[in-house]
Amino acid sequence: MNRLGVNLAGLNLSNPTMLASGILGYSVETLESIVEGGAGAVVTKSIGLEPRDGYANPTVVQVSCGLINAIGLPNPGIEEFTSEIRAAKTALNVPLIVSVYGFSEEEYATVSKKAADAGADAVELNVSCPHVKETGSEIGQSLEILSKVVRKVKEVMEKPVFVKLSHNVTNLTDIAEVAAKSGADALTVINTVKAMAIDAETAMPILSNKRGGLSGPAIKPIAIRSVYDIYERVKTPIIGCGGIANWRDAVEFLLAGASAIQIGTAIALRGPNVFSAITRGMETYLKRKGVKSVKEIVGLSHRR
Amino acid sequence: MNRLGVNLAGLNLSNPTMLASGILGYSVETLESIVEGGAGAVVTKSIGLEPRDGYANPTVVQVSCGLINAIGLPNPGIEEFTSEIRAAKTALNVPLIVSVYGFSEEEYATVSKKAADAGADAVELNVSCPHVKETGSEIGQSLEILSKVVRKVKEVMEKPVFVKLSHNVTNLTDIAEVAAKSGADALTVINTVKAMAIDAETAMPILSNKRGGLSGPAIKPIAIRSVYDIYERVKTPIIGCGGIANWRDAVEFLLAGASAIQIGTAIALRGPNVFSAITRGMETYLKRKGVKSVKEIVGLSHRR
Amino acid sequence: MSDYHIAANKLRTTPILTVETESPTVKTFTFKDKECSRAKPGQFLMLWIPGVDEIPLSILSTQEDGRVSVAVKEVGEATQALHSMKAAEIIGIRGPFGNSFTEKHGRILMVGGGTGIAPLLFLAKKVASKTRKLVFVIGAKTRKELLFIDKIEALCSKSSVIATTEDGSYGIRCLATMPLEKMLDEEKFDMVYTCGPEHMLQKVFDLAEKHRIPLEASLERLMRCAIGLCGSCIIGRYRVCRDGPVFTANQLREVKGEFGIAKRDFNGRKIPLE
Amino acid sequence: MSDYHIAANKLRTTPILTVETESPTVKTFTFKDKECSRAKPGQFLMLWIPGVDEIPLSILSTQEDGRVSVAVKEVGEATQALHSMKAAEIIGIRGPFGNSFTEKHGRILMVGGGTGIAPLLFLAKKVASKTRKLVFVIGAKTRKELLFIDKIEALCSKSSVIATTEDGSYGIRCLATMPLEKMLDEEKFDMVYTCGPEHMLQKVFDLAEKHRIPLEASLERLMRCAIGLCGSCIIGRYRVCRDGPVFTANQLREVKGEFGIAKRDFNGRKIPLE
Ligand SMILES: Cc1cc2nc3c(=O)[nH]c(=O)nc-3n(C[C@H](O)[C@H](O)[C@H](O)COP(=O)(O)OP(=O)(O)OC[C@H]3O[C@@H](n4cnc5c(N)ncnc54)[C@H](O)[C@@H]3O)c2cc1C
Ligand SMILES: Cc1cc2nc3c(=O)[nH]c(=O)nc-3n(C[C@H](O)[C@H](O)[C@H](O)COP(=O)(O)OP(=O)(O)OC[C@H]3O[C@@H](n4cnc5c(N)ncnc54)[C@H](O)[C@@H]3O)c2cc1C
Ligand SMILES: Cc1cc2nc3c(=O)[nH]c(=O)nc-3n(C[C@H](O)[C@H](O)[C@H](O)COP(=O)(O)O)c2cc1C
Ligand SMILES: Cc1cc2nc3c(=O)[nH]c(=O)nc-3n(C[C@H](O)[C@H](O)[C@H](O)COP(=O)(O)O)c2cc1C
Ligand code: FES
Ligand code: FES
Repeated sequence: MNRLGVNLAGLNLSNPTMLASGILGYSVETLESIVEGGAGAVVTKSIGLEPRDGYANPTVVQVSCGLINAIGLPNPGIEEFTSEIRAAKTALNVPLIVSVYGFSEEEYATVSKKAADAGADAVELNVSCPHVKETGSEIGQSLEILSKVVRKVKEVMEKPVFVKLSHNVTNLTDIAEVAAKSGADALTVINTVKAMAIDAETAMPILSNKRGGLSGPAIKPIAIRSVYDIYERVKTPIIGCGGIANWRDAVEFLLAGASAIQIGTAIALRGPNVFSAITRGMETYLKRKGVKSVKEIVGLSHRR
Repeated sequence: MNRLGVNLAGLNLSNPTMLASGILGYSVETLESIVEGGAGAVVTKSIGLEPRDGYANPTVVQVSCGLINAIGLPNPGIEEFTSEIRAAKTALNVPLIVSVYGFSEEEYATVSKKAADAGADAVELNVSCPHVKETGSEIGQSLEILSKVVRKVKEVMEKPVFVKLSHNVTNLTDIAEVAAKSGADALTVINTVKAMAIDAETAMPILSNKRGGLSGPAIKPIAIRSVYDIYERVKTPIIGCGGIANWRDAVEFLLAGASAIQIGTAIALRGPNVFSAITRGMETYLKRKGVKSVKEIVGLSHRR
Repeated sequence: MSDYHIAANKLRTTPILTVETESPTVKTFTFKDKECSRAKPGQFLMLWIPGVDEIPLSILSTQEDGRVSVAVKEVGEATQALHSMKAAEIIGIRGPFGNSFTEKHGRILMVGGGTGIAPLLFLAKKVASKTRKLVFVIGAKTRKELLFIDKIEALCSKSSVIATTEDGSYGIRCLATMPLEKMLDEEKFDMVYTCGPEHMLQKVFDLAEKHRIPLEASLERLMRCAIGLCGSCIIGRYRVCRDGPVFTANQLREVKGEFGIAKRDFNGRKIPLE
Repeated sequence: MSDYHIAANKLRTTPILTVETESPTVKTFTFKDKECSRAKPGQFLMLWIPGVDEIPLSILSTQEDGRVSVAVKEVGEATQALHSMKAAEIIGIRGPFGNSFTEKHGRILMVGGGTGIAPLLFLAKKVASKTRKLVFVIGAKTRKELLFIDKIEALCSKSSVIATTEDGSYGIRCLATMPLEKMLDEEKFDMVYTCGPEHMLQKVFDLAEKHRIPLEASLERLMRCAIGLCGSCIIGRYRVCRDGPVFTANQLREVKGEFGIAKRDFNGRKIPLE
């Protein structure tokens, strides 16, 4: 019996840990090393319609308890990436989720369909990119645009569609509800948090893009709250993400309402084996508590 | 010549460090100890129309690089507090700002007026409380309600009105602009960030209120980004707040666009003398850089 | 790494190891906690009763293996909930917090009332073998509530332990402060340590002042953050959680408008001590 | 305190102390940085040229007083901007990053090309006095670009330094790999260390394979995070910034489809090495 197995929107994961998007997710070989490290599923780097070079360096800067990145979604574009998806599908024995971004509903739909056709088991929509570049506001911030994007993608493909939400909104739970009603099969919560670093000596923003997104332990309490709030509002499975570094963090996200969790920044120090370390810790915890399946603890902190 | 003096919306501060609201801000004596510690101005605990007991313990929980609190705005109510304001006005030789919260425009106006009449040099509107308790959404999240509140307060008093903004919104810069247009004399940026902590062993939220606000170093990059963004949008002076623990942090906020800064959580470890330590560090920095007045570095990181 | 070490006071959860009944209203709870096992006499911890409350408790004793004990009197909802808990049930701990008693080795007088005896017993254990003299005055309402009398008698020579009860069911029938008046007229002391109800502390303080004996008293106030931020626990300019809970006679003189007279309510208002 | 020590690699800013011209295209920059002054040969740092770029550079030397030097060749925008900087101007540093060369003490052969000589010189300084034999082959396009030749000659006996230039303006007129073929037929070595253009590395690798000599080669790839997260620097399953930049012959065999053949472009696409 596998205490840790979960069924996530139809995908079977041998354990609830997943690689977060943007972390080593370019190539089959690195995805393989993550799977060997123990991940129950992997999400690729976000892929768009056209190739993108991303921003100039510095693209990553370390701060207390986390890091800020503004890599700028570098990716080879979906045409080039389909061969990587095909190869990954053959090489990996865990679900492969392709992260997709776009600047319009059509782009999301086109890229998602190509990813699915190439073998992706699901897509994760990264809706944190500006829909009108001039205003800089994001697709995931507008209930209407988000709804259109999700519906459009659902129209063109049968496989599960995950939607990755950003915390940088007034009404996170409304947004989660709209995503769910529009057909999202799971919600990934949360992406990085808007942040920035300035150097005192040079009086300059450090990142070439000036603004970036905060990840790592600093955002864990923010992510937990987001998962907790959304769990009270929607029935759609939640994938917790943000600052998870050890089994205890992972368990806290499950108790808050996540059915699975994603890990990004923690790989910087603990390497790909962070997945098996966390999985082992979770298993010991479940045994100690006499719990037969990890599913039983999902949302447990909401009981009264 | 005082390199560190600033004029903040008409108030003269001998240095740009201020006590953040909610930290030891109940009594004349503790405010005095903060002033002795070197603060250039002090903000009281948020005061409402009626006394409030706040939430049951646990009300504060430590996390990596910060803490989460849900104290629940305990305060003796403005009637009782006016005597404290009067006494503080006599005892303190720095500007005294009274933080005010309310559940309607009228409440904000009434409390603000009473505070000003009792001697407060300015009020700071804490607009992070629910305006309709059932929905739990906040005054500071709605452009219309925020505008009404600020206008109403400005109508009934002549002294400067600061508005303290929360980061938990989609359109922070829009909100800042509305506050400014409605007459805010300064913007305090930011309040705590929505967060939560769950204990894995008991599977329970730790805070009695379950949800709380994150403060401390974890939120510094978020606060810097907020100040930076708002500085590009409005001309109103900004008071930076969030995770400041040393002079370098303080300088970073000034470079981002803050005219003054507030300190809260850092007092937990460094005590009231954190103010003079930071002030000394800033002075050395300014000397080293050959800068005559701290005002010259406000917003300096925006130059191209 | 970080400018803050507050994370060192992160809440951790741990099972109760043993529960002992000390009196009809007091139980001693023992659990493992590395941080608190390094606490000094006078320091306190915050104990989380999951789903109920988090309350400040003085540390009663520590062991090298990491065990820590607190003595808890049942007075209201939280302490009642705690009293109903058994070994293996889980509690949360933050701390140790606050300052501690200075450890003097001359002629020492300790005056404890109620659960205020806990930190004094911890202190007595540390200093007993080194002091020139150690007199321990303890008081309670009634015999059954005289805490740790056997342990104290084992530490001090029996003649140096003076027990008082308000109903006369054990020792002298009087308040704990009564025997002090005569004692201080007759004997010389280098230091008075006291902990218990604030009215008692104030009485002891007055006597020590009169006889010009240095004093340290441990105070109680409403605690929320316990790390010196929220202002719930203030007395005068002091934060009881950080600058206290142990205060010297000098400090108490500074706050004489509040000491023994007033405390802060949940809403921060000054109210009379009950 | 925290699970992450990544903050140990926080960017810090520091003034340039000295700038020395090594060749028409290479300058050495020296600055103070405690962390990097503890680096091992083969490790690199990320150098921020404020407002311009952040680039990976091998550590050339370290001093006990915290001074660190890097040798930088002007090849594009960032290196040009850096070359125009003077002492007292401020740069940012993150690191040290990556693994390092193993320090063997037998019969050692080092083969360096261009600025790839920098980490080898650092290594040679560490091991020179302990090795049984140390032969250093260095190559450049022309005499003026032969870096650190005097320092290397001072470290090794002069006869053990073999310089090559493509135009024959100094030493032998050939590629650095040319003299190796004969040398490896005649002499025995326990280890080959190499750093430089990847085509050169591949040649050296092939020769070492043929003669069954263990090898370590330091690779270059596009770097962004430098902490093993972003995937910009991958070769096969390895992250050059974390698992490298130094790779053993065994590892290079695993990635022979890419080593000397392909790298990742800014957008993550595999493209031919120029
Ligand atoms: C530094 C310090 C050390 C203490 N050490 C001990 C000890 O060793 N043993 C012991 O039995 N008691 C001790 N107390 C007192 C103990 O904290 C209270 O008895 C307990 O909080 C009462 O909680 P309750 O819910 O049972 O009572 P209620 O009267 O229902 O209290 C409700 C709430 O009021 C607050 N409260 C009530 N009384 C006090 C008090 N005296 N001090 C602080 N907060 C209070 C608490 O926040 C509590 O949650 C100490 C208090 C302080 C400040
Ligand atoms: C581990 C490592 C160690 C290095 N050590 C040294 C050294 O000691 N001395 C030295 O002179 N050079 C070294 N390099 C190469 C150096 O980083 C590049 O020459 C430099 O980044 C070129 O920047 P540019 O803007 O001047 O050139 P451009 O060609 O304009 O480069 C534009 C961008 O491309 C990237 N880039 C270009 N070439 C390289 C490259 N070879 N490696 C990585 N990124 C590159 C950079 O991100 C740069 O910002 C090292 C590279 C790596 C990976
Ligand atoms: C270097 C880096 C690159 C990232 N790239 C992406 C991306 O391409 N798409 C995306 O949806 N999220 C991206 N993220 C966000 C992560 O997937 C994750 O949501 C976030 O980092 C929080 O998790 P963590 O604290 O475990 O890292 C990136 C994060 C980092 C640190
Ligand atoms: C214990 C505590 C109580 C607080 N109470 C208030 C309050 O009453 N009103 C308010 O506007 N902000 C309150 N805050 C928020 C602080 O004023 C400040 O905005 C926030 O903590 C970020 O700054 P810091 O990281 O320096 O603490 C409180 C913060 C803490 C930690
Ligand atoms: S309990 Fe918060 S300051 Fe003492
Ligand atoms: S540079 Fe990011 S993984 Fe190596």
